[in-house]
Parts: sequence; structure tokens; C-alpha cells
Amino acid sequence: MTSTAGPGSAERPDGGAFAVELPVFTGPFRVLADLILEQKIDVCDVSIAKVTDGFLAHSKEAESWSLEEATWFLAVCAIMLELKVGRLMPRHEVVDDEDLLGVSPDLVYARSIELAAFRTVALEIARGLDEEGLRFTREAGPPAEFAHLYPDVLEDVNADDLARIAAVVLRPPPLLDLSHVTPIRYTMAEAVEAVRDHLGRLGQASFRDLVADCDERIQIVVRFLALLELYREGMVDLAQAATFGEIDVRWEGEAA
Amino acid sequence: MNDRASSLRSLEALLFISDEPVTLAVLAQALGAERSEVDAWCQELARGYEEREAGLTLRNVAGGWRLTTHPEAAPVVEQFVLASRHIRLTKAALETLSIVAYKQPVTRHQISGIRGVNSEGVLRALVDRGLVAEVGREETPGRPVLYGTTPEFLERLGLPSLSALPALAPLLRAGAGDAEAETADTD
Amino acid sequence: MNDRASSLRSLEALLFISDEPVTLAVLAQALGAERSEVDAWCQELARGYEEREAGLTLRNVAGGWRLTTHPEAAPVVEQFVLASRHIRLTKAALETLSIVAYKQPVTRHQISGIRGVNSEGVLRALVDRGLVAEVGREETPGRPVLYGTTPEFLERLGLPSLSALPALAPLLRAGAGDAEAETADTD
Repeated sequence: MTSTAGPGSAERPDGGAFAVELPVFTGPFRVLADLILEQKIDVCDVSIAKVTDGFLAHSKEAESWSLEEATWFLAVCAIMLELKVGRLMPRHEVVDDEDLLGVSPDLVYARSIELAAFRTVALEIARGLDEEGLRFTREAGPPAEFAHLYPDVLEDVNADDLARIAAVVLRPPPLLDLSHVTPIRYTMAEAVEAVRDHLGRLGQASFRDLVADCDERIQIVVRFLALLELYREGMVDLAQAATFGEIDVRWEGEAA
Repeated sequence: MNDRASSLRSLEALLFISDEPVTLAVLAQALGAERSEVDAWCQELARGYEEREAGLTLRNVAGGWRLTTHPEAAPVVEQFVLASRHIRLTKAALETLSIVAYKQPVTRHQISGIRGVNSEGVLRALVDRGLVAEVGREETPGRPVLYGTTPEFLERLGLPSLSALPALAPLLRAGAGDAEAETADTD
Repeated sequence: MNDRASSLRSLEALLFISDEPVTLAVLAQALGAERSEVDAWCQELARGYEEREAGLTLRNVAGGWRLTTHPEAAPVVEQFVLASRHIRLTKAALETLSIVAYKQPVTRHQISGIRGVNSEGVLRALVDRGLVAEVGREETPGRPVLYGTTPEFLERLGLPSLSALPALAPLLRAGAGDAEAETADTD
């Protein structure tokens, strides 16, 4: 990968040659990517690993291996991965779909009107809440004279029943349902910081060096995404001599 | 004392002991009367409170009739109970609450889409406050949670039902110029 | 609205939200008025309820003025309490009782916080039933009442002491598993 094939290239390389076969979609990868970016297909329904395997197989078969196609593919996969991370990660405040996607001016226009409308009614709702806050309700229930009519709560209830009820009421509420997500403990921000720190001091390094301190594969993946992000910002230059070869990373930003 | 007067008396007593809005159906059953009849009595009671400038008001909120103290008594009542019923919501929370109110049932993703920022934290805060709740799951892949407003939301707003929310349509037809001005104002 | 009318309004609101007799001293302080003045207002309000054959009645009982339901409305109120509140009350009461049992001494506010709904009425019912009692005051502003279970509670459950209550920890852990299973089901 070199800087000549950056996402800023005027002509987007044609990725249409590569097709995918997935449960949610079968057809050209370019179309799939567009559908995802337009949010017509949920990125979470697409196995990026499967797509990548397909692309590698496709690359091997292709007569001429196109660097531009590969770069574009990688960039799109990176965006999809980050979208996916953003969708799956709880409390992730940094990543926002639209920051990554860019949005058409028409959509921005329509949404600005919609959001402005909601902001206007939000003011009315605030006013309503304020006014209603001045009214107090009576929470005491029936006067004590009627308490004898209340059911005998301990009828047919033993200590174990009571304990079970207490357990239900006192159990701390589950914060988030994460049963479908493997916990991800690494953030892009941290990874960017790690790369910046390493390269800022040394000027350049191999990708292998940059991930030498990583314990888990997901950490390496996040670090790789961070590299792509820095590449997009023009902070690093990337070079890879051979397929699957060492990736050399050179710092282009200011010294740390 | 005639039947009607007696029913009005019982109705007022029932409203007094209830700690939530009481539906016409429940009141009608308790009083052995028609719902329309009970509705008329409630309106009569409500008017009575108003006319004699009472400390109480009776209104139809969140699908039922409910007695509350009069807003003008609020300063004294707040001092007395050393508490305020006032809930202060952040701008982000109000914005999100409005979107849920008008778009329900709505997913977190859709809310974030409209607001242009991640809305998970603010949505959770609204759920914690009992103004918003999960109301189901969308039948799409991933089955995302659908959110809607609670009866407490209506109660806190003093509205009889969701249809009493201010109309959104006229605001949507407004020009983008207005929209921007509005946005700038509220920021 | 003049001062007197405004004071009457606030007075009625104060009596409405109180569930026990309020002394003249307390009312006078809240309204910033003389006790004799407040007493006259209370009598005026009481006469007003009587004259319009209201469902409420204001009485000077031991210790202060108390707003409550009119005796003639009692049959309807009783039916209402019996019919419509039975199931809700049992569940609410058991929940509240279990919280008091395991969290005692505990304030009303804490109980409401855990249950997520106001628990004043149901707590009072438990006190009236002799299962729960005031056991002291918390040394925080407002000095809220602390509640605990009574010897009668232990007796009813056939327990020698509170330490004989089943341990909660294993149930909480087991419950967490259930919760996850539940979540998975709804996914």
C-alpha cells in the first residue's frame, strides 16, 4: 500500500469485479458497500471475515492484482469494521456513523429540519414538565381507617417466598445486555495514542513492532484500524513490499 | 341527599384516595354508573374546584382522572414537603425525549440518526427516570429494542394522551432557514 | 386573587397531601400566618366541604386538622379498596415487606427508590397490620423515619430472629443467571 492510492484519489477504483455471497446479500461487493453505507443493510449482518476471505481468494485468482482495488477494499472494510464496532460497543461516544460515512447534502437538509422541529417541541415539553412540576399528587392512598381491608400479605407466604421476592426486587438491574457481544476492551483512541507514541519517538517502525505489546488479536485489529485512521489523516505513510509481507510505517506528522 | 349528589361525593372520595390517574372504566364500575355519566361528573367536579379557587385541581391525565394540588400552591407545598416535583432534564435529554414521544416505537439507532450523535447514555437516563421504557423489539436482524414513552411521561406533562402532544407537522414544513435559526437559539 | 384566598388555597393543598393530622403550629409556619388565623381558615374550609356535600371532610382531631374521605362515601371506598386494589396491593406489600426485612432499618424514600414507585400507602398498610414499625430516625436533614420489621412479623413467618431469614446472596446469584436466560429468550 502506498500513498498514491489513498482514498482521496479522484477516481474511485472499480471494486465491482469482486462479488460476495452472503445470507443477506449476493452480488458485487461495491453494491453491498453502498447498501451498508446507505444503511439499507445492517453492517452487523455482514460477516467481514467472510468477505475478506472471499476477497483474498478473488485476489489470488485475478490475473492482475490491483493495488487500487485492494486499497479501496481495505478502506471500505475498515469503515465497516469501525461501524460494526460502533454498533456493538456499549457507551461508545466517539464513533458516529455519519462522521464516517459523510452524508448527502439533501439528507443533511432534511435532517436539520427534522431535528429543529424536535428541538422546538422539546422546548414545549420542557415547559410542560415545568408547569406540571408545580402540581403535587396525594400518594398516601386510602386513609388508615380502610387499612383493615387490605389483604393479609403473609397469607400463604413463608420465609423462602419472601426471600425470593426480595432477591428479585433487590437484584441490581443488568446494565446492558451484552450476551451477543464479546467484550471489547480496546478503543481506537488508545490505539491511536499507542501508535503515535511509538512512531513519534522512532520515526518509523514495522507493523510487527507496533503490535509487539498486544496481548489479544482484537487488540491488534484495533491497532491496525488506528493505523488506517492515521493514514487517512496523513499522519503516517504505509508501505508493503509483498503480499502478506511486512508493513512499514513511517511517521509523517510532527514529532511527539 | 339524592343519587347524583351521593355519587359525586363518592367520586370525589375515590379520586382522593387514588395514588394514580383513575380510568373512567374503573370509576364507572365503582360507582355503578355509565362512563359518560362519570365523565360529566368529573368535569363538574373539576369546574367546581376552579370556580371556588380551590387548592386542588382535577384533570384528565395519562388516560385517567387525577386530583393534584393547584400550581399556585406550589411554593408553600414545596416548602412544606421539602421536596420539588420539578424534573430538570438536559437539552440532550429533552431532545431525545421529544424524538421518542413522536417517533415511538423507535430504536436507539434511529434516535442517534436524527440527533446526529450517539444517544445511548441519554436514553438510558430517560429510562432510569421512568419517562421512557422498552416497548418491544423490532422484527429486523439483530432485533433492536424499541423505545416508547411511559404513562408517567404523560402524567409528568399533564397530558391526557399522546395525541395531545403539540403537532409536529407544521414545524417540519418550516424552511431550513427557520430551522437553523431555531437550532442556533436553543444551543 | 387576594392574600386570604391564596392562603386558603395553599392550606387546602397542604391538607390534601398530608396523610395525618397537621397541627396548627405546623400549618401556621408553612403559611406564614397566625395560628388563630389558620384555625379560622380551617373552619371555613371545613364548612365549605359540608355545604357542598363534598366527598371530603376536614376535621379537627387530636393533634390537628385532618382531611379525609366523608363517612357517607365509606361503602364505595371500601368496595373500591377491596375490589380494584387487592392484587396490586398484595404484590406491592410483599415487595415492600421483603425490602424492609432485608434492608432494615430503611427509610420510605429508600424503599420507593428500590421499588421505583411511591410506596407510602403500602408501607403504612404494613405498619397498620403490625408487620412493620418505626424503629428510629435517620440522622440526615429532615430526619426521615426508619422502618424495620416487628416481632409479629417474625412470629407470622415462624422465625426465631431476623438472622434466621434465608440468605439473599445465593438467590441474587441464581437470579442473575435467570435474568440472562430471560434476556436470551427475548432476543
